[in-house]
Amino acid sequence: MSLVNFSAREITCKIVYYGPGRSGKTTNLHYIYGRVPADRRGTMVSLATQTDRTLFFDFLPIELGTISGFATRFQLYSVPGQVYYNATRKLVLQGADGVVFVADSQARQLDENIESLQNLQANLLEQGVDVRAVPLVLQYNKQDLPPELILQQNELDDALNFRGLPSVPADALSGRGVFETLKAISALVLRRLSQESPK
Amino acid sequence: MSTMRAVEGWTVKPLERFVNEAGARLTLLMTPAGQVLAQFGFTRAVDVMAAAALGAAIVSSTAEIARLLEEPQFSALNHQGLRHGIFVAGFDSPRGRLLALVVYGTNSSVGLVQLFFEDFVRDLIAACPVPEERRPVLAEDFERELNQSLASLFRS
Amino acid sequence: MDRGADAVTGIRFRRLLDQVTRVRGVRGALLVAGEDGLVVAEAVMEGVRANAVAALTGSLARRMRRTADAAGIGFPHFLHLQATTGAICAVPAADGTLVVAIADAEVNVGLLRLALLKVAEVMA
Amino acid sequence: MSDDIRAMTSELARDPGSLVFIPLGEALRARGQIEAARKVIRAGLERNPDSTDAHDLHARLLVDVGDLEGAEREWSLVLSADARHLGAHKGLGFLCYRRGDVDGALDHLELALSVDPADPNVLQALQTVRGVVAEGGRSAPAVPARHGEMAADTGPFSGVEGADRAMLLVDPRGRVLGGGLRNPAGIEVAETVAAQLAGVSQEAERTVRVLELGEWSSIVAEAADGNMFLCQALPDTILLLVRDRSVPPARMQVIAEKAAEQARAWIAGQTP
Repeated sequence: MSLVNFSAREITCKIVYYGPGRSGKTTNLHYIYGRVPADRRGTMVSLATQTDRTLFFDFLPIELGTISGFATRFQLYSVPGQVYYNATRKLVLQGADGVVFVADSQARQLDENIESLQNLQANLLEQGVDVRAVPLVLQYNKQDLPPELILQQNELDDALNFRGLPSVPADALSGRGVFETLKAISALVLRRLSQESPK
Repeated sequence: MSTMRAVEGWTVKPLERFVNEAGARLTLLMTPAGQVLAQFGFTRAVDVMAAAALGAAIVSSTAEIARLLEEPQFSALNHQGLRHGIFVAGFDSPRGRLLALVVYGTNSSVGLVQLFFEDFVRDLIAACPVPEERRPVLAEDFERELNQSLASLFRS
Repeated sequence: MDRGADAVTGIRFRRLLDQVTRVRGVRGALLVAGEDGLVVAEAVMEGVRANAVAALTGSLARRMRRTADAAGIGFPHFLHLQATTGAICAVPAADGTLVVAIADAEVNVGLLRLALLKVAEVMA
Repeated sequence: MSDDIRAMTSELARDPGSLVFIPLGEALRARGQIEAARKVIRAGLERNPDSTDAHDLHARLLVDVGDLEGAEREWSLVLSADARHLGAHKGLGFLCYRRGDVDGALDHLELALSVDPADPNVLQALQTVRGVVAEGGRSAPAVPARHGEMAADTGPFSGVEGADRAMLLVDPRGRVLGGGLRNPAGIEVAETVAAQLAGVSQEAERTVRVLELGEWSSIVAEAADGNMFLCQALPDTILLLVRDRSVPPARMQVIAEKAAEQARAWIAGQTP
């Protein structure tokens, strides 16, 4: 749940990057960390295994700027993608104001994407949250790979995006689509704050 | 010259009293999702957020261990270092569950922190206002400003 | 975990503390983990907050140790805080524990001191 | 102690380039042999000009002899090599405070605290400076020019046994009001002990308040090499008495009561 301080006019929102293992969630955060001026981002915290895979979460706070007179701050988290880390995924998901689902565009990863999306729904439901009520953006990462290996945006939309959510083709390593994804999720999350009594 | 900062004003007095009595170096009051309500002792806002994220993670992971062990939720945790101790605890309030992360040095002790933490929780519960209905925060036309902010953030 | 051994240790501590509570005017006696300010064992009257006595006395003892160190008079082996309606006495025992007593203001400090030192000696 | 000094001196003689000159200088300074310490440090610095700890010690020795500008140069040099040098920040904080630059003092002390959050001297100094700020006083505070200068004034206790070496009157912020205190080796320790006493008084107040024991009247500590007796001469003024173990605490209480009475009269006389 976003934290709004009316007297200091500040908003803090929690955004979680979700998706299967090695789909590029941490890469999104690293790219943002590298591009955002130092005075507008905090320490990047990574709880990773020896092989650099996310163990618990990666965390990056950024200062978005002033919106409608509110200093707006986003806390970006990424969860571990591997199936067996579901317990920690659930913990990181607690209180999320928005979710970016980072899908791996490779055709052979389609089942993992679907499984992870279902896992997102299940974990939210377990916390009493309907996935339809949470701002969600899909990012189709690794679109830079050879066309014969990947699915195109329309194909991925058909397979994963039956609710017509915003979706962004991306190549997080080079940064393509990272900004658009953040922009899309920011707009969705903040739009809720501009509407009446969101629950 | 105060290093105290509260997002929600009702937390200030209880927090002031607690840090004075317990001799805490740093204290963070936050939600289980890691959103900070008040802090004392941190000099950079960003370090606060990293500490809050990690503090919330400690609490939620031990809660999960408790669940696996079929134990009731742990009420507090203490890590004792050579020069600093870290005390993390959760409690229920009219605002829902809240967490506190306390860092103390050699001029305090886990006993003192625990002792005054009980008072801190009592003071907070007494001071906590009944949560209001959430109301719209941002103007309808916030998106132009959002685009500008994001553009300047990415220098694009 | 050997619960039987724990119980025996608990009884032993309790017996030791009883030697202190026998002194007239003593409201409670405790073994305190000095650095942490936590109760290890206690024998206190109703209404005495053992955790508060432990935390506060542990802290005061640490502070007095630093002061004595700064003054160059070595490690304190007896501490006595006198207040208008009560008194606290503490003696360090083995392994950083403190034997602590909380008492009425008029307690015989000489007797209490001896009782505390005796318990500390047995523990060592 | 002298054995240590002897051992370090011979080690330095064997290896003149050794860094043992720093602990040797510290040991000599602790014994009050300031000139000998300066000599050792100057010689050591010629061979080890990059040692920040040696420059830090040199700066403290310069403060000891009243060369504050020289000390400031030394500590600035240390910071240019190591921006997070604890000793240099403590030293410069002290110098800023002396000349009334409270903001500068706060900057250095807070940086010092970030290097070692557990340093009791830094904590005490910060408390003192913040106290000055809270009182709105940004002008030059009254601080002793040198260690022990204030403590040499035995005003409140004239005529009381041990007034200049075993008795202290301290304000709630840990500043010496009168008396003097030397450790068994004869070294002046008034200011260090006074800084600790402010904390003791706060501890005692907190203890009696939480445990509902009324007002605290005295604290006795019996230690291996002496006894300590502490009481409140006035509501906000602590009196400390230190005696060797032959003086029982009960007798110390009698002496303290007499001294407290004199201190009260002395303080009343100081108030315009």
